[in-house]
Amino acid sequence: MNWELIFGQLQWTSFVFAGAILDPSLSEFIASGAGSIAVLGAVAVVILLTVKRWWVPLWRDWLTSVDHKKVGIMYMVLALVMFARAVIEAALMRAQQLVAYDSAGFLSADHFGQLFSTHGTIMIFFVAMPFITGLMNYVMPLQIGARDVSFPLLNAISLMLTVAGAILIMISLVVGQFSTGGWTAYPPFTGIEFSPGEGVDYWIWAVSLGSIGSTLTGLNFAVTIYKKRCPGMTLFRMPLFCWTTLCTSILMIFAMAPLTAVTVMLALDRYAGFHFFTNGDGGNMMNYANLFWLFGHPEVYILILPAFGVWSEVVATFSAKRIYGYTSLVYATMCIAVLSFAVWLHHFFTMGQSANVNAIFGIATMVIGVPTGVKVYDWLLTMVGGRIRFSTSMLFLINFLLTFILGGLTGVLLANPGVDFQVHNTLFLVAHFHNMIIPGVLFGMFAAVQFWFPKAFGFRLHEGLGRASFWCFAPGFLLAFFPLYWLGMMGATRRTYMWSDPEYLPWLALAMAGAGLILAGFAFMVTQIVVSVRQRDRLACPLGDPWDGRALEWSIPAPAPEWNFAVLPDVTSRDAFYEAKQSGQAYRSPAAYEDIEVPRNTATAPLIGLFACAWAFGLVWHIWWLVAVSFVLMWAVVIVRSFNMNTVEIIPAARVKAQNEAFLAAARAAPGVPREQEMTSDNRGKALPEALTARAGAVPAGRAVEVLS
Amino acid sequence: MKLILGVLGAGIPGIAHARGFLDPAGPIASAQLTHFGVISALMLLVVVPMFIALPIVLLRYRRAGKGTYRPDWEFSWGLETLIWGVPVALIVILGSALWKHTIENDPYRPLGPDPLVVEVVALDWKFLFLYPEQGVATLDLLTLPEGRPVTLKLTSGTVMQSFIVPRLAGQIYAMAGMQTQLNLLADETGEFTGRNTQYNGLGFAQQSFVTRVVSPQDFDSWVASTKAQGQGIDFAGYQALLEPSVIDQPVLYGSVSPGLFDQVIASFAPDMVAGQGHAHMPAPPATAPAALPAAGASPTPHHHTPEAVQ
Amino acid sequence: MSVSERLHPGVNLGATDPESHEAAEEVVFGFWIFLMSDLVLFAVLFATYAAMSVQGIAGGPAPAEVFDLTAAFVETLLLLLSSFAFGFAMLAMKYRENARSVLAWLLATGVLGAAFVGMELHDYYVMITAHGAPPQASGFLSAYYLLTGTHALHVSSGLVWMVIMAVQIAVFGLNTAVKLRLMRLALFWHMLDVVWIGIFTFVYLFGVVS
Amino acid sequence: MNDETPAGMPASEYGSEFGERLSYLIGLVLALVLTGAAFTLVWMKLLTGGAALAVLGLLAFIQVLVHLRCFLHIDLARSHRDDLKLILFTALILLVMVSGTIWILYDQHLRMMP
Repeated sequence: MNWELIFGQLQWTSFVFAGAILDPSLSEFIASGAGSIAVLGAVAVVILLTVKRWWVPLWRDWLTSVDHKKVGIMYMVLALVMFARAVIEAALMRAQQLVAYDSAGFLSADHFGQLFSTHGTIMIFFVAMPFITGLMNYVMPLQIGARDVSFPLLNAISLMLTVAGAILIMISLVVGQFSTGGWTAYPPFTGIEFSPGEGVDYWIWAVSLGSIGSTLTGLNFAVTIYKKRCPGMTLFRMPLFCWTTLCTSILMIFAMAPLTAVTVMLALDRYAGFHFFTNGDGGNMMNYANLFWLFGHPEVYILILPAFGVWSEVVATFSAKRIYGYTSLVYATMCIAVLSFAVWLHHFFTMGQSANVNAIFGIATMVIGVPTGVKVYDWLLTMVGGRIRFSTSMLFLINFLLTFILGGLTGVLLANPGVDFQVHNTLFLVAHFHNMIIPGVLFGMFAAVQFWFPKAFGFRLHEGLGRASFWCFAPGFLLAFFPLYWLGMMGATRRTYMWSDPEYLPWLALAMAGAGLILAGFAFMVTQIVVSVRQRDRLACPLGDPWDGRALEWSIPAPAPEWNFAVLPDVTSRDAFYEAKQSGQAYRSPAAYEDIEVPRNTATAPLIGLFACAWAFGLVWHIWWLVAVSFVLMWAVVIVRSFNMNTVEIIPAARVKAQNEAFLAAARAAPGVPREQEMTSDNRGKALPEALTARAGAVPAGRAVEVLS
Repeated sequence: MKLILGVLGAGIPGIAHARGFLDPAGPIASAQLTHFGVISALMLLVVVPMFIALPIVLLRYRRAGKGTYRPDWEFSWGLETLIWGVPVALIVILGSALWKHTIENDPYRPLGPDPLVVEVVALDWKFLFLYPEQGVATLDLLTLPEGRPVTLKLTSGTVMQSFIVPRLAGQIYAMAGMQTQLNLLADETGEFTGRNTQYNGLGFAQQSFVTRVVSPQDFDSWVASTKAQGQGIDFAGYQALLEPSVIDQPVLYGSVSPGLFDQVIASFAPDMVAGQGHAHMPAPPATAPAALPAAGASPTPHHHTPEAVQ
Repeated sequence: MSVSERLHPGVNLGATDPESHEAAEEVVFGFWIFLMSDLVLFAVLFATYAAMSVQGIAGGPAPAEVFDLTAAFVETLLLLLSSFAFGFAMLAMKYRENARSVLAWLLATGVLGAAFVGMELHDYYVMITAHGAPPQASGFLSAYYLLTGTHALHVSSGLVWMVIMAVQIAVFGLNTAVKLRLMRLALFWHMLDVVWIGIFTFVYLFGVVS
Repeated sequence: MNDETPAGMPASEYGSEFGERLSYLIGLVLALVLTGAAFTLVWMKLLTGGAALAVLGLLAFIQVLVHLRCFLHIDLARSHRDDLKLILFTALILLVMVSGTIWILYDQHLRMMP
């Protein structure tokens, strides 16, 4: 048999462990260690699932599910797993830079190149994107009073394509190498001439799968928000998180296409000898930068807008007050979304185009600062006149306001071509975008997890451990990244695996300490989840409203039932649930129940994900039979599914009624919990609204029942 | 502003910022630093209020605080005008500063009559500097006369790179088959580090060079002494340099074949090498200059360790 | 809400089948968004082509040397007529629910579409063999093949989709699900014709004129 | 949100099979004329240079409108406004992306060709 026909370019030396045997070095051992962790982790999961007999429930209740809530949770799990890998990679790079003063350190240049490439790619495409997508999935339909997204199966397919991309990147730990071209993969360095291996191909296909998944997600969410709002929910009554979700979805629809185009072009250059970005023969790498950032800049706002939505919800809830300047925030969001398509050139001011081109894009970039600044001050003003409670989510918000505005300052600096000429490609730039993405997006997602976790699982997260993780994350971030600003100004270049300048050392040491703190924060976070699961009875809040929430998602039990709303709500104002609580309308029984149609579970999505992953793997290793077979199978699944006309099942009204009435009765009977007992085990999810307490003076717990029911 | 940053730097032990634009040695870098300072100072207008107001708000409106609880307060025209108006006004000011600075400091704009022209070819992992008027060339050494405008013309013999000498001017990309420009001027003598900042493979970390600014007389004598060296460079010699390598010591060439820079650019145009424009990479290292001791490492896959310099 | 109201842009069922019309609101709007995303993809390819057809010739053949305007004209007519035929398939579905008639018009659409793809492949063959202009020859040709190839790939997927729909009409008849899929295919097909207007103008005609 | 159809709206060309047929036929004839004009212009070399490009671009633009109106039934007056806005927003994005890309690449081309 012909080896290459079956295995393509795969060799036994392609496996990472071969490196450690053939060419033993610390760097190789670390690579093998990482590969082993991936393999052992996978084996451990398989064993766990087998021992606990979880295979069937996993398949039946989760992987084949098209319920937006489960899809959302799976996205979040994916994000957390990938975050663990990428944050460890970050710590490794920090350690390497610290010890590599005038020496090669413990990582080879090549290994370091793979680390910064995977770190960036994973953090953007397989941590931040799944995080925000998962959150939007879980929260948005609940907030607009919908039973699911518009296209539940498509939603599951988006998830599985993203998972396929993530798996492909995990495979690259064990089989072959990843690209060293960074997350932006600028050619001609990533062309076949200068990067002949499989690394760049891993990048291309992993990113492409993620990008297609995100396009479909954007489409799905936009239609959902346009078409699935409950009666009375006009656009301007939607919670701000839904507004930011809508804008993010629209950005996804339009911004992902250039990325797909650019990865396809790079692939054609590499696989078929085309000349889009090659040196010579009419290739033009400047167009790569142009097209990549046509996607890349909106991408920044795709990530940050949902976080802005989270901050808006958190600040209003924990200030127990209406959001300040709702309309202003909505228009600011729209401005940001539109402007984000008009600034992409600021990522390559140094390319050599005319000064007026640079200046126009520089000014456009600064203009985005206006709506962003407005938002930051809107959140500050929301707290004015409130009664602020310092929960973990709120601590993240306060930290966000202070650090994000500094990131904004450096962003405006970078918008100046003159300044950018000096600090482009230095650690200053690295510090800037981490400054926006960590306190903004990542901490926003952490705050969201603290905030909505009780809704998803029916119990709160342990508050003390949450604060502990915050007090590691926040200073950890400052220590890890503020020294980088200074290093960048001193001329320290990014993506550099060794130094020859002693002046950098103290700052790199600070940054290393910061990375250590961030790791500790992550450890606390994992511990928090584990401890909370164990103490779930003490932390339970089945009545669904632990934080005195404002939007519709808090009006239903926790965890949310399969059908979300027993009867679709009819809203008459913003902050619908808050208003209901004020007027005593909350927890009222509906007049009548109806049968509910829900989509059946289906193996379509996981199968498409599986074949997509196999297809991409075949492409990376030039295993053409696998490419052909998995491609055909992928579409066969779609076609077979299209002949299935029996895709929904009916939940009888009686069942819905029994469950919902039990919940409503329990909620009515329960005493409201005043806010000072919010973090105690008294909090079963029935809030005594702050505004009512304030109006009636201190209300004893017993009387609250009368006030409210 | 330079002063403020200088004081800040001096306050921290061990910081002499010997490199970086914090200590500019020419008008361009100096203007960039000033601009940096002006923008930062103006931005404090929106940053400082947050740092002052947030603690006050948190203190006043915490649950036990003195602030009046107004759960339904959500709008004020006065505040609205302020939070939209101030940023807009600020952006108008910042935007005009940006426009002026960007147009005036266009890297293509010559800084005076009769500039010294130096042609720069970015290679894997070194820079080739050609002095067409003087007829000399160097590898990883940029010698410049103090006080005379310099026009750098840049191209690449390999992947895209980004050229910077932070204490003199900002960076610009160098790309194969194309020519970018960077104008700068040094107004003090000394040795400044320059480097490539765009990742280009294994030797990237070590791809730096010395920029030596000397008095005009010293420059002339440097040219003369370089010319006296026997070794020259022509297109074949250039092709030998395409082999990726890091070099320890600068290399001097006493003569340059005329039009070498244009030949380098043209080598990526097919009219000249008929469709073979990019096929130079595996050129044999036959005539590598003697002072090229480094471990040439071709980026083969499945091979982790070819460190450039251990 | 009156059923004659148009619940979504584009091809509509209106009052002929109120139930399907209401069901169409969400899916057709979703498909419109997909089409818009697809248009952005084409826009990016057009922009790339616009730059490379001038800057990326690199000593290889120029646009005017390799394009066959007659072929482009015939292809334009084929695609236009197939788009028109699909329109009549939609009318047969909307007003008469006549599966036979729908199938006949779909067949006409499919044959015209297949002829279009066949002619394009023939164009490629001629360009590669007679003009020495494969996609590897220059940046311009890479961009040309990617742009027209992406369009041809879309048309081919449309043809496959059409076959599947023909089978579904035969199996299920014109039920709501089938109708909605046909409507989306119609949008897809008409939109590809719109993209082709861009291609024959900005690629072929512009290429020959300049 | 809902732009209700005005009551008593006259039966339009979309109300009957005959009307819609007419719409497709008109679209076909217009498209044929416009396509024919564009190709004739180039074949007969009626115009050259910038003028030719401008006229060709204009013809294409009109034909796109014809297709959108007659084949795709895009109707500014009677569609859901919000839906249509999202679709029209695409036009803005396309304009920004295409014109921006061409502008940037041409400027770079001019500045970087020695």
